[in-house]
Amino acid sequence: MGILEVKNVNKRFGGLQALGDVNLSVAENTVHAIIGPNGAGKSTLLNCLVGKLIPDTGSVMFAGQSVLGRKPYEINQMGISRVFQTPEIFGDLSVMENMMIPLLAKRDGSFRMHAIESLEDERELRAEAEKMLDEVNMLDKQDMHSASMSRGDKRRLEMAMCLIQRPKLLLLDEPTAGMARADTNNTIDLLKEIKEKRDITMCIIEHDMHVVFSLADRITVLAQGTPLVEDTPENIKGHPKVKEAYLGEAA
Amino acid sequence: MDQIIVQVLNGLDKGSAYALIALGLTLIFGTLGVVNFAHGALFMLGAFCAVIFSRILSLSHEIVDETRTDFLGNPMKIDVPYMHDIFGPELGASIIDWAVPLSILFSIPIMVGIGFAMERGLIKHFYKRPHADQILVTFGLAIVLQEIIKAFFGANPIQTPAPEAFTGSFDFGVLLGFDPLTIMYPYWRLVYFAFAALIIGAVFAFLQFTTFGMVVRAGMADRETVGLLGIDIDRRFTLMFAIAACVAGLAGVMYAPIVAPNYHMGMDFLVLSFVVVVVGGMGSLPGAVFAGFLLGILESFASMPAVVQLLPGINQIVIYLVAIIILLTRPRGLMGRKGVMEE
Amino acid sequence: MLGIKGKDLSVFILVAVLALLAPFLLNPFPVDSAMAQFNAGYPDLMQRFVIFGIFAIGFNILFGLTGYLSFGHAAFLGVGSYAAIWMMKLVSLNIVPGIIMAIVFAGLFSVLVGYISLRRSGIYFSILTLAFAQMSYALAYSVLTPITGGETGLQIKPGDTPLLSNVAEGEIGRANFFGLEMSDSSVITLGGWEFTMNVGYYVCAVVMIAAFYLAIRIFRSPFGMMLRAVKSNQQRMNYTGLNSKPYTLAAFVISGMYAGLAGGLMVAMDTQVGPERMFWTASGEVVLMTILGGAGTLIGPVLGAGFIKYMENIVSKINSTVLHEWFAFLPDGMEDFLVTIFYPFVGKGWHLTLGLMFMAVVIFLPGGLVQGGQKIAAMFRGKKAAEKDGKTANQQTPAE
Amino acid sequence: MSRQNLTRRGVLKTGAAAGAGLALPTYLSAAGHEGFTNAPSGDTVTLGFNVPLTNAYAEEGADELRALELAVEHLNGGGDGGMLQTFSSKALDGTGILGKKVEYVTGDTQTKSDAARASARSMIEKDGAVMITGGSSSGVAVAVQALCQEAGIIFMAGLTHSNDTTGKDRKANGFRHFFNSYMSGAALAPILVDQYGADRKAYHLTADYNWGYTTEEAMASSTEALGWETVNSVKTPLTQTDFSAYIAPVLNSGADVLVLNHYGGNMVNSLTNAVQFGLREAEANGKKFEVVVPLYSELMARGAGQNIAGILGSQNWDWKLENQLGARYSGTNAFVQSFGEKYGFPPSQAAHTCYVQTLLYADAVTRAGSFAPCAVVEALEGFEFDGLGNGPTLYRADDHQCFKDVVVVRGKENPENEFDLVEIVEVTPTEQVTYAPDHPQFAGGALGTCNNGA
Repeated sequence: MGILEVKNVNKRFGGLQALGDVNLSVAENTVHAIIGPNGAGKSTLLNCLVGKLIPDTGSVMFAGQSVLGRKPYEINQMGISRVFQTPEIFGDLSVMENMMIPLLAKRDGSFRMHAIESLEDERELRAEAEKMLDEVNMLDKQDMHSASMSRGDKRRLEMAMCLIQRPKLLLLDEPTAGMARADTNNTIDLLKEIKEKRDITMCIIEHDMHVVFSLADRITVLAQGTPLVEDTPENIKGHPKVKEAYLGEAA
Repeated sequence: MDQIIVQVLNGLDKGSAYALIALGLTLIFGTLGVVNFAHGALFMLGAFCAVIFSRILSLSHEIVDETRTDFLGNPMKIDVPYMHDIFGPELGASIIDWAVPLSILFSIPIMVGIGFAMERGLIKHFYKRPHADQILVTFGLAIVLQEIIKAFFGANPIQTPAPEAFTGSFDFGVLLGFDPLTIMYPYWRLVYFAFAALIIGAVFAFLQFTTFGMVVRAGMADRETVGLLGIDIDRRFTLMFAIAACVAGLAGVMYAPIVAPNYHMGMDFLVLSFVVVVVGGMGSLPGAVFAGFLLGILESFASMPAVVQLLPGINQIVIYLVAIIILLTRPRGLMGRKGVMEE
Repeated sequence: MLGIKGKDLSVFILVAVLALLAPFLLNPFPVDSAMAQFNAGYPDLMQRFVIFGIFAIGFNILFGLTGYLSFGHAAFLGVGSYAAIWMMKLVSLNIVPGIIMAIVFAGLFSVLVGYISLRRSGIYFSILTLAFAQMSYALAYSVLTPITGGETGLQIKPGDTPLLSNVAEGEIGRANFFGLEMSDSSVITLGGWEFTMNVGYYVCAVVMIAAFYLAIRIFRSPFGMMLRAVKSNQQRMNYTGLNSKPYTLAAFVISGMYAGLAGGLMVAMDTQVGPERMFWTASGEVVLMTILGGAGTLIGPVLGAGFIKYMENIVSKINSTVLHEWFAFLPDGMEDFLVTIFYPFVGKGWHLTLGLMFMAVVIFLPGGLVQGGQKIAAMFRGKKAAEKDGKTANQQTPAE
Repeated sequence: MSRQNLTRRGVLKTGAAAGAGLALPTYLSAAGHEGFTNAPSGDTVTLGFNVPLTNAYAEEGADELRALELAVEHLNGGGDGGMLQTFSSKALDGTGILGKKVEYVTGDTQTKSDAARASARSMIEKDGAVMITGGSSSGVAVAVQALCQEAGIIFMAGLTHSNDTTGKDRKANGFRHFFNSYMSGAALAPILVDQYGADRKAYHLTADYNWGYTTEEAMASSTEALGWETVNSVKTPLTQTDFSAYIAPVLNSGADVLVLNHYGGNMVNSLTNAVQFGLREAEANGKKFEVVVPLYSELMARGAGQNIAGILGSQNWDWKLENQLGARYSGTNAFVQSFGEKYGFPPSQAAHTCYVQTLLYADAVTRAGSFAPCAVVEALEGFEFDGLGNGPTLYRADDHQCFKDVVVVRGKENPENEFDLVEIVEVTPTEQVTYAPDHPQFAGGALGTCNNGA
């Protein structure tokens, strides 16, 4: 039984069948990649996992609990964090503040009126944030205005923000999209390092096969809203159905 | 039944004014992304174009009539318009009589000029600035414009009557088979409705069937991409602003005979036109027009004696109440596009 | 000190000192000099400065932090005012219960309005709040006349005998703070100068200092940071496990209560309420105050409030006679010339000056008076410092 | 010049409070001991002219201010003296008030009660005004009157027509020279019956605020007493500019008279709309349809232009009174002359009432020999005077309302210029418009006691 169990999920947008009978099982402490050509339903699936979309039928269970009908913040509180295709950070805030917010969310829950306490007094959280920033090599940037950083730094900050919540499951939506090769490699290294250091399950949606094959323990191939194959990276390489799906797209 | 028809007519009439103002406002919102609090002032300036033009036409010279005296006992001075001298008393008088329709011609270049000057001189520097700054600067401009008008024309309303030919009412009921004199509707209000329909149609046709309009519509949808195509979108947007100013101005010109213009008439319409635009949905031209007519008609119905007696005060709040209901049931107004002015 | 430090502490001390010394600072000109026209150190205006300061500080907690632009905040001020005057008419002439009820009622009303309006964002939210405020105004002016007094509003009348206060027959009750009447003043005369120390003003000033202190605490609290996060990126916030709705609602209610406090104080200082306080222009005014001073800055809204109220109360009172007095030392021709030039901008032309000021501030001092002031200060720090600033700024914004 | 800003009682109490912890040094200037607010100590006295300078009534405010400046000029012995020559009381001699030169400050009411109070308070607290006058709406008048009562200042109301000002909101320190809704009704009703017949059905459109309510009540009850029937009455929002939705149903309602209980911009617009919808040419119940505007304002009539032709209404005063109806209304010409000489056009009734109020105040102070509000109140209560343009007039002690003739006017068909828009139809004598102080339309108020602020 995996930590994330997707069963018979269907989603239609008007006349378009975006997801058809998707079944997916992500085992704990693995890296599971979901690949597929454009329009295969990868993003729709992801949005169903985090509460942005509600499937028409089927079930999504996380650690034994259904996530369906829950709001994104509730799902996050269950232990799922998400990294976006373009880094979503608090641009108006400093790097340190960006780190404090997920920590507060983890500690105080989805809402708390701590209006009189001073942020200065949160020494423990600050120390924890510094540790995490150090881990992603951003400690020297903690007072920077985060909107003014490079895209690579923003990506690292976003990941740090997700990781500091110690999620059980980290969802990554094309984490290297639009990155230069060097940055991509850095990101791969960072993810590998994270995987080594802590118990975490990752679910990656990715186009870049280099990233997928460097990281994934298992791969699911989606095509036209349905899973085509699910297997280890070695077996996926050269799988005829996969080739057909991608080539079909190219044609 | 006859009362309902009358109120529908009233609603259409009010609605045409709302729709015309909202149309310009939403064009500016949609194309330039600017919150223009001076839009009401443009409407007011339009109405004053009619006032100014009729003043120009009635420019007079004095002759002294020794046989009569004024209130202080001095000989009476009588004004004779130059128009009477130039065209003779009869033609002169009828030219003056037709001042309001004639001032449409006069106001178009003026309003376009004002719009052009506003956009180039002020608004264009605020495209990248926060909405808060846009509100402050355009609100400041609106105050300045209306104070200038007040300095020249005073605070009282100034009657600007429609031509003699359009005074009186049209017996609308007879057309529909009612008894004569049951549904009477003033000619000028019918003219206003027709005029509004014409302008709205012209703006839509312009945006729909010209390449210019196509570019502008594309720009409304995605400004950056259009910019990337190497199209000089800024220049088109300047013209768009001028057109929006002109639409507001023309709405004002023709409105002058309906409600005597005064310097703060723009502020009276400003809030209402924002409500109309938002209820219609941000970035949607048909939405603005539709919402204008809808709110106009609802306001008219809510003013019916029977309705007011049933729900006292409903006539005071109907527009806002409807706005709340619509915005709660339809998140982006009637026809709003996603992501426009939602941050 | 007091849980705030550094720059915040100096700003707080500055505001406190300015507020407490206002009767002196605002009367810089001797009473009999021609410039006395510009003195603002009389109780009514000083009270208005701080009351609108409170209003704007509260508004800034919502707008400055979360970015939600409410166009109906005057409604809460009005509700607070009506609650306070009814308390004074019925319960006690002591201002404390009145002000408490003002805050409570404004709070309750803002829960209702906020809960509904916050279902939408951006301009849709603004229009919803505007709609609520306009409905409140229209109803208070007409249908609700039995409760609100309609156009003429509510005042304390000779027949009003509050439960807990003794009012002599035929006397009109006066607002007091445990026996200290709001209208009590004492005047200090120093040479040609006169300074009025008014009880009501000091009550307002102390409340304002407390309100300002609270605002600083909120700004620097985790809650305040969450509000800024709402403004910055709601999507990220939701995916970080935070529910942005209660945060924005809390901010909305807090700022509504600030407005109620301001409304209650207005009644405490001047025992009357009129429905115009809830008209959209009144809501617009607090928006303008906040933007003019600098939204999101601590002291900006207070400056903005002072600026607008000063224009309204001082510039509008300058008439042609006063102008002639000013320029009387000049030769006649010059005098008339200058009077003619200045006349359109003062007295009945004060709106014109206000409009020009709005434009000037936003054009030349983007970001409001506070940021403008900082820029000017930076200019004076010399070219070298400026270059250095520029360099660090460049470092902070590397190209992508 | 005195700028004593506080009440005597206030000072004493603060003295005690100072001991109790505020520790404020208290130095009092000599004037504080006269025993009333803002007692003038030097050789000048300051009056506060609180008029609308902005918003809808700015023109009326400007005209009031002109008249007030003229009054100051006359009180100080300048110009031709205006009504000082015709005023029945000869106490004023052109040397200011009690030998003190009259100075004035001006402020903007914005026609909002809050702004008007702020402006009035600044006049009291900063400028040391002993009397406040001006204003062009009843909401403002009631608010400022209440303030003056609290502060111990005399309030001489400007243009305010609601019954409430000297009815349920009357105050001992406040005085109204202008007439009111009841008087309009009482003056108009007989003439309406006379002109249009007793068998009429009236439809009221009423501005939805206090003044509208009292005017509607007065018009309805006065006309009903003489046989008219009120078919319907509809409230219109103050902020309304287009009245088409309210006007359109009138013609088929069974009514044959439309009463527009509107003032200012509302009146201009509703009347304009009524004319647009052809009500002036229409017939109903076999009679010619008529429109009535209970309260006329010349300035607004100018805004309504041709539309007022033939429409009946009432006025407090008109600049043609003396010329047309003789010496009973003496003072009119004197005022019109000096106003016209100075400004080039005749004064409005708003200007007239403010001018007269200022003179009446100055006269009362002179006769009382003191600026103390209670002395002024005593001098004005029950004061009978003449020669101020309205004929013999009484300032009734019970409610501080002036009783005098009411002018019924009609819009001219062919006005010769923009200042001569109405013609006088008749003058209703005082007796017909006098009512008991406890008349139901004025019930619920009490003057209270005069307040010296000390």
